[in-house]
Amino acid sequence: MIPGVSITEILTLTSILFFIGVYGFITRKNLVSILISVELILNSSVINFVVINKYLYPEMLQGMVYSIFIIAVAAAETALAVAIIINIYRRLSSVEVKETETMKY
Amino acid sequence: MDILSLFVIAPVLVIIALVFTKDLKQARMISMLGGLIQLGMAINLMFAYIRERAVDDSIMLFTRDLVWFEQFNIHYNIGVDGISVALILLTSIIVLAGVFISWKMEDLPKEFFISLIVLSTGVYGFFISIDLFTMFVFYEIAVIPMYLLIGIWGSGPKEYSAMKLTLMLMGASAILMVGILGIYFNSNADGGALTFNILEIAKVNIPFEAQKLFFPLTFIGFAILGALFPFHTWSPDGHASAPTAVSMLHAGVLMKLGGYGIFRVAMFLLPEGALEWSWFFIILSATGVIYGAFAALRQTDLKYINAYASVSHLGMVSFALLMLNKTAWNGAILQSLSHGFMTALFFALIGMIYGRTHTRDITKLGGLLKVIPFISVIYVIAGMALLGLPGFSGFVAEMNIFMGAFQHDSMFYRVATIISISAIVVTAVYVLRVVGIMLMGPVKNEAYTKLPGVTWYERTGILLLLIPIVGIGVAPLWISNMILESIQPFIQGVL
Amino acid sequence: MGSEAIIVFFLAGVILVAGANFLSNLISPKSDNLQKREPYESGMKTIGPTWVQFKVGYYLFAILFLIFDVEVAFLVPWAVVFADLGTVALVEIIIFLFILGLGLAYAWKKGALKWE
Amino acid sequence: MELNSFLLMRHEILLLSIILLLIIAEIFVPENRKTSIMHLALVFFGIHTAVGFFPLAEASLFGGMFRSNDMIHFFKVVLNIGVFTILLQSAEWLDKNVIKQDRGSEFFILLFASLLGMYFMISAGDFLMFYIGLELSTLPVAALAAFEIMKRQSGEAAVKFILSAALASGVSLFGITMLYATNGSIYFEDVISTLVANNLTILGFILFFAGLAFKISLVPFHFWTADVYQGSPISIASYLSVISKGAASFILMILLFTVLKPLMHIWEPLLYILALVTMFTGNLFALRQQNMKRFLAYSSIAQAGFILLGLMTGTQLGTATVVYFVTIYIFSNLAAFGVVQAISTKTGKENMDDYEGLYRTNPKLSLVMMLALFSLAGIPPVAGFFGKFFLFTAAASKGYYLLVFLAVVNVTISLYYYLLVIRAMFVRKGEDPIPFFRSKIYMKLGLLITVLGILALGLYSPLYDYIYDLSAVFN
Amino acid sequence: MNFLSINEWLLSFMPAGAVSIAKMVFIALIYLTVFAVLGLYLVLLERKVAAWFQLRLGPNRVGYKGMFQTLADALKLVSKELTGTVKADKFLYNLAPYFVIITALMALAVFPFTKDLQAYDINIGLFFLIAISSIGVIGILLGGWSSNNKFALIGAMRSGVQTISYELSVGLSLLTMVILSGSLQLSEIIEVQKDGWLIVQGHIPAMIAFMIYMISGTAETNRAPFDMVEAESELGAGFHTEYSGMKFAYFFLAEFINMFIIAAIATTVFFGGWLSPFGMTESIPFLGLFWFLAKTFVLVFLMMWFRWTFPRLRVDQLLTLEWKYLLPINLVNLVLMAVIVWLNLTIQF
Repeated sequence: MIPGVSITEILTLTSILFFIGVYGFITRKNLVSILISVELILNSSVINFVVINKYLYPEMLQGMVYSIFIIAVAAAETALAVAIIINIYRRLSSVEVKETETMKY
Repeated sequence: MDILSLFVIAPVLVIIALVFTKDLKQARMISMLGGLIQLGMAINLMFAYIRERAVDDSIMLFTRDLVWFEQFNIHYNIGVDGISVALILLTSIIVLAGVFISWKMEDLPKEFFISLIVLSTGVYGFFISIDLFTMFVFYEIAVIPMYLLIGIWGSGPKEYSAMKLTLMLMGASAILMVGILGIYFNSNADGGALTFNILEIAKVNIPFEAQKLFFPLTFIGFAILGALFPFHTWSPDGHASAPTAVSMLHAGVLMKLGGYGIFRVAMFLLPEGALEWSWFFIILSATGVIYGAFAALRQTDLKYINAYASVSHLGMVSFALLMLNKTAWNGAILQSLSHGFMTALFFALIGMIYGRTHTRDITKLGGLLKVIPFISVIYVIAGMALLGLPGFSGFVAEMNIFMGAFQHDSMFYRVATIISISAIVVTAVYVLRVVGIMLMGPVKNEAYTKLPGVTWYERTGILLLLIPIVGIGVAPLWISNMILESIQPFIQGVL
Repeated sequence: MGSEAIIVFFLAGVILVAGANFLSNLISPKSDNLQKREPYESGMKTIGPTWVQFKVGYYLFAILFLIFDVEVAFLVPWAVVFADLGTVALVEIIIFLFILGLGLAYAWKKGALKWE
Repeated sequence: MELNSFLLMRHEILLLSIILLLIIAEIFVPENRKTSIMHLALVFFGIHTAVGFFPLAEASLFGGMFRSNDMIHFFKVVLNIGVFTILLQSAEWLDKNVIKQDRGSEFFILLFASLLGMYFMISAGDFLMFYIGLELSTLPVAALAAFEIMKRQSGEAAVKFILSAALASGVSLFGITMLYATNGSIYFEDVISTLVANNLTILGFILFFAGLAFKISLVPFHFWTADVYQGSPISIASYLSVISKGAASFILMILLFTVLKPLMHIWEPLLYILALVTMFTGNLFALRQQNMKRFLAYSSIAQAGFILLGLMTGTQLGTATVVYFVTIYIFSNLAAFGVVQAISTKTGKENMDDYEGLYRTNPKLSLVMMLALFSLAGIPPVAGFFGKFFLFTAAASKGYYLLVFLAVVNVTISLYYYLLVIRAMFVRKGEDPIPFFRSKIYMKLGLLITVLGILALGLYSPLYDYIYDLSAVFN
Repeated sequence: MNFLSINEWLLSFMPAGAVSIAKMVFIALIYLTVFAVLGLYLVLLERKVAAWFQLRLGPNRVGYKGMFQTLADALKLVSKELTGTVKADKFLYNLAPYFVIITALMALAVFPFTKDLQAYDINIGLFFLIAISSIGVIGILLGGWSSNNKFALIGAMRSGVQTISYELSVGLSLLTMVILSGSLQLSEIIEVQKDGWLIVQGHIPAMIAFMIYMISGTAETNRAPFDMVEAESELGAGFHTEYSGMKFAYFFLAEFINMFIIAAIATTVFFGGWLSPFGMTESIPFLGLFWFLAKTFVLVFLMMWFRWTFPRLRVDQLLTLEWKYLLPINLVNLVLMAVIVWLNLTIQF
């Protein structure tokens, strides 16, 4: 618990982080940027879990445990996504979204 | 083994046998055997029914009740009354005739006969069901082979027609399904369990609000199949594109499902709704009757003429049903039967003419009486029946309908009746027009002078259809009595 | 001193670098010469783009690292409390490490660890 | 903890052992014997499926994190059969393309890992297990979608899938944090007792719902579906459309009917709207598809809309009908994908035009396809009709007649495009029809299973009654 | 060191808020000065050690035996011109030094140099150290990439792959010891060692862990023999090719501080930190500091020893060493340690 910082402030921060992530996901044109946006979303959830646990329900560690698992999953997700993006880059020499639009409707 | 389930099992066995056939010869032999067996079964059923009816006065006879989906209280519940028996007989005759007419089906014969028999299975099942769910199942089973039958073996814009027909009929079943579910969920209005059983539901006083809501759905759902006026457009296209046997089966049997369903489900289960809505549907039906007749007048394609005639005649069926009295209902059922035989006969004849001349355009034909006298003569007879000359089945039916309709003494009913009756005149005009142009006069095309004669299987098919027409016309009472008896419980429910 | 120490040291680092940069800017000589600002390539002019494409192998190891490092993150809490948990924890971690090791062996077999 | 209780996780442990065995096999089997791994995997999984039929006790493990009951067990068996069928259907493709590149065992490992994720997801007793299961079931599929690395579309499909999956799960996770904030626990048992509707929980629920909506590809989250199906290998497309969607619907149903029941006044109208939008969008987009995979993708979106009809009831009837429908849907769609797979493996053709005249050259395949499509469309007497009818009954039981009506209108629309395929196969003769070919025994077996499923599930009513009895658990 | 008295003294003439700020500034200044000087003298030490190994004198002109040599070098670096390439990504180019310096300093914050001389006794100390040390690599990657120079880029990538690879082993070998200590808090880890240093308590697995730790620690700081990052024969100066003057000095300084940190961690975790081997630590205040520094410098010397003993590895050898040897051994070692703790086979006095 950080003295002088209330839960509201942290939750506001995470909400902002979350929406930056969503905004980035929608507006970014580069696959890697999109991936980073997704990571922002996941991290906002991680912070949320930790903070909620620490401030509201300190008697159990559920939020903490959850956050570790989120980190693990996020890592796996990133690893896979990066691998796929590299594969695309090697074939197309580009990681722009517009290059990956051969299929429509 | 109960004799009703046989009507479902026998066709399935025939289908299984057909799967193993190699060529046209085997396929048609098996189909013919199957058709004959079914005809035999139908006749047997009729006599058995008459015998049984003498000792048993419950609404449905030969009932059999097997639980199917216990949770929904869905049963495989079958039984027949006089109306069903008559219609089953109609079906079996037309199916057999259809097999004969399709004797020379070259392209994918096995599949053709399988589809045809699947269709007939659906129809039989529909007529013997007294459970709404099974009824609905068989309804759809009957509709869907039409797509393949028209699509594969049809002619002209067959893909379009097949699609239109299937979609409109499935759309109808969509509406119908909502209606059925509505009935189902109101079937516990008196505190009992939910049920699909028609006889059970009929005992329940379904709330008026529900009746008002679900009657039109049920009615339209069935009426589309019966080519009710604004929803009839699938029918002419479908008939025109279908191969002969399919047109016969379709116009002769499948469209009867509509009338039967209106009678058995919409009217019987939702009588108050029927009273509430009858004015609206009477207008539609009357319009259909007169519209069909006039449309037939303008067509030059033989099949279209007949198709619009069907619209007109089936309009009369729903019109009669909406009159809500015994005489009219009797007429409606008789009209269904008679129209079934007549229109099947017509389509058979048209198929033969087309098979020989390769055109259905009456303006290109002429003087056929000289070249193919047998077909032409039968055509004239069928035409006479169609316009309701005494001595043929059409007369009996229409007589009953208009007698019944005139029993209502309000202005509205009178006007509607008169409009509908006037269609008979138009009918006469278009029948005679066709006869005049196509059969009489000089032979227009040199190529038509030497046309092949009628083969034995064609003769058999035609005779199969002609006999009942004359039979009902000459001696209507025995069948009429059978129907009237069966109508009795229904009319009590409605009024 | 509590958690603010982290912030203090962070700021100290910033000040150190910024301050030294500032100092250096004050006293260092300045001369503008375009050639001096060319990328260094052993004295020759650079050939082609200088942001070259590098081997994909680097990514492969990055991905491998990512996976294993996260597994280590799971081991940390386990290691701390292991002494109190006893047999079950031992069995479970052996299973965990077995699967992890199997993954490593698989990567090895598949040639992911080969630098070519 | 007793070792006995681990038997509750029999499915999971067995499957995990198979995965590990395959990895070990992959490490030690020499290069030229790799085909045997495929047979090994098939046999193992077949045994696993068979073992699944033995009944399982009803209890929970790890303080409620993992739970199992007959319904969950039943659904796992269904998933097993589905995956087994997919494996059978894809055996030929694997043999032809994948094993040569020495990636055969990867296919199985990833697929099984994903299935393992599904197990955990549907057995979840808390949000953590649920989340892990969800991710474990999603991530390997992304790798599988990129499996044909030489095809450009495969990579595109994978990247689209993983990015949108990540977004969905992230959003869902954010929703879970809100539910956690209000309830103080991630265990379903605790949440059930404490959940009340307020602004935070409602927002949390809606965000949470998004994640599953993505997996079921409900409409605002369906954009990935068609592209991913088209780009991925067919077996993966069918896995996504069948197993993945089925499991997600199942867990969504469990969650809605138990944990989130207090929010029913929120999710009921929500599902109402989503069902409509999903059905119409799926159907209308399906109308214009030429590629069979895209076509089936949109059709599966539409089917998801139908599933919602049952989901929104929140009754035992709803549970039973949803499970029943999903089971039928699994078999029907597998049959359709199986035929596409068979044809594509032999000829590489995937377009609807290519199917013209198929009946005249390959009657059996086209009959299977017809059955599958009829089942999807809901034509009696095949199972799909019963599934749909009962779903509609469930919806009508709550008085949603208008919804049912619109749904049935959708059935009609869907029938149109299903008939387009049937038209191509049966009605048209085609200028260059696919020549006659024989499929391998695995493929035949795979199709046979689906056909049996399609026919038996509908006509043989005790199956439905069985499901209905099981579904009492969730209400 | 006890902060209490200083606290009272400061409170006598300024408000409470200012006191804490002043205290922080004070502490930071001390650390900065000490470690800047320490860094300079480590450089000198390195050169002297190199000279000894090569039987030469090393720096001996500036001051007594060259005592002020590196100071002079530092002054030279400060007064050098700061150049940068034209096409460099200016922002990242300037940002990179901050990363390396800040992470090095932040890592120092958690060490217990003696019983009370610890800026922040964080309860996840070891974890914090591992985490912070992995941020440093970002600075290197940024510097290498933003320079817009082929050598720098490749150097940075090599550094990246090397650092992250060996970080695994660093983390795992430390974790092995955590099983023994049962805590991540550095002060507690030292407390545990009152019954004997962990390397003794854990005997065989601890030895293995220590060896792995020293190898991978050396590699993580990119020092020889793992210094192909700056393999001058192929890559110029590696990732800092384009850095000159003061900006280069940061990397240089950071490298030596990192070396110190690696040695300090080893001291804390394996060799009892500030605990005296003879058990007199409590009585004399600054004896702990002496012992800590003494142990640390021995280890620093060890790392310098490596540099002049082993030839440089190729990149593939380097990765092979980590992934195919150290990592599997480490995993097995972890289990071994767990078994030893489970069976209570630890040696305690």
